[in-house]
Amino acid sequence: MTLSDRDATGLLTRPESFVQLVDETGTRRHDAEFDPWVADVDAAALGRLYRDMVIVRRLDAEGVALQRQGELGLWPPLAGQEAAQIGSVRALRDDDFAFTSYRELAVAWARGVAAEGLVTTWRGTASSGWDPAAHRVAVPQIIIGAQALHATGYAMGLRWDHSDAAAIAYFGDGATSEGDVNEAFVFASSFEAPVVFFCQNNQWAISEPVGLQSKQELARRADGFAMPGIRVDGNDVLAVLAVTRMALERARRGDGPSLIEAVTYRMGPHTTADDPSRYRDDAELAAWRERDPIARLLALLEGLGVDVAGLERETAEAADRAAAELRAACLGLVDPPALSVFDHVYAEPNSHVARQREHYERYLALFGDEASDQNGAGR
Amino acid sequence: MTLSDRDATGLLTRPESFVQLVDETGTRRHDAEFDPWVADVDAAALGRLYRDMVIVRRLDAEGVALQRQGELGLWPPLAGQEAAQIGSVRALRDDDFAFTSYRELAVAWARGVAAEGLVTTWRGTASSGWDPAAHRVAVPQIIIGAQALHATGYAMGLRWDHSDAAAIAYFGDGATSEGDVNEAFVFASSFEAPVVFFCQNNQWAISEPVGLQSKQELARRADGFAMPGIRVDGNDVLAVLAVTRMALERARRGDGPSLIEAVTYRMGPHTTADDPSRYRDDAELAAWRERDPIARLLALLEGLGVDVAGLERETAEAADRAAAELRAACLGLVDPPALSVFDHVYAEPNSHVARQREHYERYLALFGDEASDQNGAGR
Amino acid sequence: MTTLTLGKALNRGLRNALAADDRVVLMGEDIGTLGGVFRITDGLQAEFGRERVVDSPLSEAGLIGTAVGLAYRGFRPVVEIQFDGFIYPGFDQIVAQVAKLHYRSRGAVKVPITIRVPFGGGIGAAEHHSESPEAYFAHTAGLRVVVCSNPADAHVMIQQAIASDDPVLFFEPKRRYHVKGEVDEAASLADAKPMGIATVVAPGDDVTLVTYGALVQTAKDAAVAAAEDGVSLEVIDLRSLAPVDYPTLEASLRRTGRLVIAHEAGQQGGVGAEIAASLTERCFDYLEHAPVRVTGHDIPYPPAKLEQHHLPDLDRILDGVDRVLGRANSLSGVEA
Amino acid sequence: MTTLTLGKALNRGLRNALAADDRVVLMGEDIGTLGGVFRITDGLQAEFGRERVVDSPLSEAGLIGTAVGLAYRGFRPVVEIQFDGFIYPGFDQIVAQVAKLHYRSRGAVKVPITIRVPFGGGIGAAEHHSESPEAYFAHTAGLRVVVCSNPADAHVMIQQAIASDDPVLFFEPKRRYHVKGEVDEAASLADAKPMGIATVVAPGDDVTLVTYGALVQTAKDAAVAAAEDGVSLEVIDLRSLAPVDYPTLEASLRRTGRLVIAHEAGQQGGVGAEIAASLTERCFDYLEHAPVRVTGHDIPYPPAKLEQHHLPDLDRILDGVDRVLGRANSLSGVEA
Ligand SMILES: Cc1ncc(C[n+]2csc(CCOP(=O)(O)OP(=O)(O)O)c2C)c(N)n1
Ligand SMILES: Cc1ncc(C[n+]2csc(CCOP(=O)(O)OP(=O)(O)O)c2C)c(N)n1
Ligand SMILES: [Mg+2]
Ligand SMILES: [Mg+2]
Repeated sequence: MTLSDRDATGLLTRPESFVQLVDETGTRRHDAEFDPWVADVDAAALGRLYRDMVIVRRLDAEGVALQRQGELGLWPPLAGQEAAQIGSVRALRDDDFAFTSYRELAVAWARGVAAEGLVTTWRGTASSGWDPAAHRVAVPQIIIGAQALHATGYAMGLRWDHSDAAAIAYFGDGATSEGDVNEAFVFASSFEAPVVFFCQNNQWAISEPVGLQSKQELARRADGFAMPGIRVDGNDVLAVLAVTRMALERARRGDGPSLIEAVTYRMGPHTTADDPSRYRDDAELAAWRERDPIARLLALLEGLGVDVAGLERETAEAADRAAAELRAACLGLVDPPALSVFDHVYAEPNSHVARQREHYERYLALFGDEASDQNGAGR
Repeated sequence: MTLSDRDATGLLTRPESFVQLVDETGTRRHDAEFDPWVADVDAAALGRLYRDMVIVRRLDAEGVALQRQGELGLWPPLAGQEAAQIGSVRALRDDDFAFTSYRELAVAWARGVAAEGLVTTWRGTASSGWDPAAHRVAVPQIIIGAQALHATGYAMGLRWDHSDAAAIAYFGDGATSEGDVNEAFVFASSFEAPVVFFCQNNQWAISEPVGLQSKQELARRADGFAMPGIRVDGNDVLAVLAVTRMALERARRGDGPSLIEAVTYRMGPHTTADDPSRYRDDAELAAWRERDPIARLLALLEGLGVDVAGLERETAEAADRAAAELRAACLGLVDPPALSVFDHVYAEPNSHVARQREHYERYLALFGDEASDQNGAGR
Repeated sequence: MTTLTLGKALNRGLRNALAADDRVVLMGEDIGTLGGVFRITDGLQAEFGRERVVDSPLSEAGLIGTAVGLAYRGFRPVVEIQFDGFIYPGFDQIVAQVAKLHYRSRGAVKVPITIRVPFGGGIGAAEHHSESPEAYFAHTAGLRVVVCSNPADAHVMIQQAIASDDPVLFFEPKRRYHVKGEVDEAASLADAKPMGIATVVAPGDDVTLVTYGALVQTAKDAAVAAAEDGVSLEVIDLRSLAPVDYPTLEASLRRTGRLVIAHEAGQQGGVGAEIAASLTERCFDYLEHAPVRVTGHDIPYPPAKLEQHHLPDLDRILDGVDRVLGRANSLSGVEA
Repeated sequence: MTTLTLGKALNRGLRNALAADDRVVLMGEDIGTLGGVFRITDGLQAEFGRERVVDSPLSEAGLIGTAVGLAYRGFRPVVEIQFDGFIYPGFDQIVAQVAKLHYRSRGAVKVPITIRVPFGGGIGAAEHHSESPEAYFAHTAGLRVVVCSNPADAHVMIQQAIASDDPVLFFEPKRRYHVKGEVDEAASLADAKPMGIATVVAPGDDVTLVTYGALVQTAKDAAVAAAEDGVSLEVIDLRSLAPVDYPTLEASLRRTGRLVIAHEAGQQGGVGAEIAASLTERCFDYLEHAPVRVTGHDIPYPPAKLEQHHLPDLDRILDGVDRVLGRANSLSGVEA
């Protein structure tokens, strides 16, 4: 694999081609176009973004630990992508709706999903952790790219409802190769759907470098679908906030979809089942550590005269509390009753499921008491 | 439907944004970039292109007539798209391979497919009319866009074989909305496959105007996939020849895929089963008649001092002969034997098919002699 | 009562559904201005507007995937797949999303999507235009699969499918779009027979003949022909393929002891296999003969000139009846 | 003889196929540098290069569609689908193209494509990672469908599938990738048992127990358990689901008169339905009891903590045996 394959988007060589408001050293870079979008973001607000990122990083680490300890079946770490996720989710209004993949822990958390809901799927007690309507976050998607169409359909509905809310679809660099994502671009563009396509280009799709998916910057994919495509430093939370706000505003105005490519990096393995040492080297990881989204924001805050030592301490405590809560929620999850396996296959009564359920109930009864509290939560 | 929906690609308002070497009046427009690609095309060669187009138009009309007379089940007319198809197919080398949709009569004809092969599918005697290997034209594709991936795979194979042949994929404007076509762009770009994507934007996908599929010129779709995208006057056979040669040459050089958008018009119905008066008006058709690809070439030839009256007469005779041949071949097609329904389901012997075949043979035997010559051509 | 074609009955049913609930939206290729290639949605865009009857870009995954998003937003999308053979690009969205979302979300997200599929052969069409893909969906937990066979059912069942909170694959026997029948347009939906219940369309005592879609008429013709021959066929129109109305089938089979199942789809793993297996399980002691299946062959749909050698027709169904009765038939003398 | 895991046996089989025919190419997501998420292709890219073992962009339709184009060019592509639940985006290319091209081209275009699918549950995975989609393909004319269950078969069958001029869906029981067995790596392919033939893996007289994939081991365990109970099970590993080796099954069933079929996939329209129906047709007079199916429920694959309540296991298979023997069982006292 040559360098150009690995880095076809040219990130390392052309940092200037993306929106950046805070550089790697934590220095604020002024930008006439994007500064206005974050004019309200003062030191206190930056502090809150910092806090968000630290907490989700800590939650993520706890998820990894829980998996390593056998308490979770799997965990897909977000480490490295905190700014991309927090910057974008914090740009949303409460009535906007997010459609995510499996990696957007920060999105679910920021939308108020309880600790328990963040782990159920990975503990295997349920295939979803929350009510989508309550948090305006869809059930996370494992089929790569499928949610881009769901977000688009939802946004078409918003438009037909004359709502000024928007939808946002999160997906990865790998997902841009799936037909579904490209079809989502087509539908969104045709129907001027108020949807923001938020692509976290974390450089890898499991073992495949982004250069295998595209020899072109992913943001440029938008042009051919008559959408604006914006490339942003995904490790700069302020820049991500700015571009996402801009794209959302465009959606609310009725001007249709946008594509954001947040250039970031997955610092950990694809999931806890993955071994990245098989396909990428330490030097790459080290280079990206230099661009750490959290360290950079802390440096900015320090430059603004904030008491960063105090902030760090206080935030670390909050993060530890959140992690402890996550652990407690995880360990407190009870296995679902056997017969709940038949719950919710259909919304309406179904003779076939009812019969299989009844049969299985009789079968369990053969084993006596074991089966006693095996009833599910209803149909 | 507003005008901008119907004509989102802006053709009527921005003719200058595409490659044109012969304008609507038959005047040669010089173009420093593209002229060299057709420097060898003298009056005699132009005459041959004219002849090709007249013959395929005549064949097409005969197909429509045969359908109207109940001899064919269906016919998808190409009228209006002769320059797009002839210009591109005549750019191919013999060892290039074409993957078409259902509408590319001219491609099959130009690659030497016999009259019979052009009608079998529409008469319903077989699902294909020729041996793809013999003509280097794949079995025409009905599933919209699927062939774009086949062409790409074939081209990947060409590259792995170190061949300097190329593949060409024909599809319509509507097809650009299918996932398959976009995925073909991804694969072709990633593997630098020697494939030319030839999109005939004939303004309509059945009743749907191109503006419903895309608010952007289709050629621009290429940019996001790191391919050149060229928009050409699809009714200018010389321009089509030039851009296709250029794209093929690029493919042969190992520089990878290109996308050509040939802006043209389907003058007839989608198929003989369609009634375009339900969705488009006469004025539009009339405007496009002004851009007729054949009339324009004849005017150019006249300008070059060619004896066009003689050419017309001679060509018309050739076309009539071809049409008569088509008709004779069509009427001469015999219905396949009943048991051939089981032929070629598998390449290797298959116990299940053998059993069903045997059973059906016995069943037919119940009816006596009728079933006598019902044997298929072998497994 | 009005006399309507099956196609027109669907049109009126869709119109009622659009009028009854403003969350109902129709989506598909060419369904708006053109009214669909079969004109099933004729006039509906003009009446309900471009945001209720939506011409979509040419993409089946796109159609189904955006319908899922619309369901999240509380809509009841009705998607038209132009022809049976074009449903496969949408297969992933149907099987991995539409079918599973209610389960996956523990009931939080309802998926009241109706997917209309003109299906089946016998119209002399080109490839991919005559398929019978229903078994794929009947094998997919989370989907309901129904098939209408006549104008009256079409009119009611399409409204029931749209009103259902479950996703429904709604198969329409395209070669019978033009066949007329009586439809009671004024009848209330509330009183209508549920779409999950089968109909005994011709009573009989000797053989239970089960089918659905276009073959229901052929089966009725077979009953007439068999009667002349002294054999009494009970013809059952399944209507629902998932779930199957076994009580109705069992009641018949326990009387007749002989079962013939007919469908256009191939035999291997077709809907007939499930019904034969299930009814054998449920009625083994009543069976006088193994259930007989009369189906399309296990071949890709053949070119038009051969389709009469693929599709079950009157004679092939009667041969099946002969087989299940142990009378002289195409397999006589062959080891079963 | 070498002792290999099932996964490693596949790896060696693939290696042989690559070495034997330079038109064989492996394609898939993460199969190159990483060697596949299950490491089945481990080391093969290093050995055969990036044009023989190809990491593809993330698109299943793309993978299968380009494989069709490669088949046109005379290649023999072997496509890895990363997990069962990810095959559906490629469904259209499989069903409408791969399955039909040989027929459509009247034999002019061979489609020797092998599609490898790690399948089945029991590994505690997240959604879409434990599916059993084999019935969809067994219902699709033009495809062959095979399933390996042990290292020796895996080694031979993958080579046979690749050598076949027909498209083959090759299912690999992922939860048995790590199970070891003896493999004769030196054995010639020419002498090997054809992949279309089933194997009697445990002889017996009372009940014929048919299954495939991961459940073959469970069925063998059931035979041992039943034997302790005085019941003799004949266990048959189907190996091929399309076509099914009926002669082997019939020979067994005519002796035992009792059939149990087990699979992880749901019951409705599963492979078991076809086998039950076909064997009832072929062996009706020999049957002492209706064939019994022991299958996954007709539900979307449940979350990991519930999968033991979905998958057939030893006890559920033994309950099925009790049912077919008319002994006390889970349905005793219930109207069948
Ligand atoms: C349709 C489908 N194919 C394959 C997979 C297996 N898979 C899971 S994650 C992944 C890589 C995704 O990469 P990307 O889109 O960049 O997202 P990231 O994991 O980097 O966040 C793959 C191939 C899947 N989940 N769905
Ligand atoms: C997957 C699929 N969906 C739908 C159709 C039905 N259909 C046949 S032609 C057509 C329009 C195609 O338009 P375009 O791609 O512009 O090609 P044109 O017919 O104009 O040449 C449609 C929708 C199909 N053949 N395949
Ligand atoms: Mg990624
Ligand atoms: Mg078109």
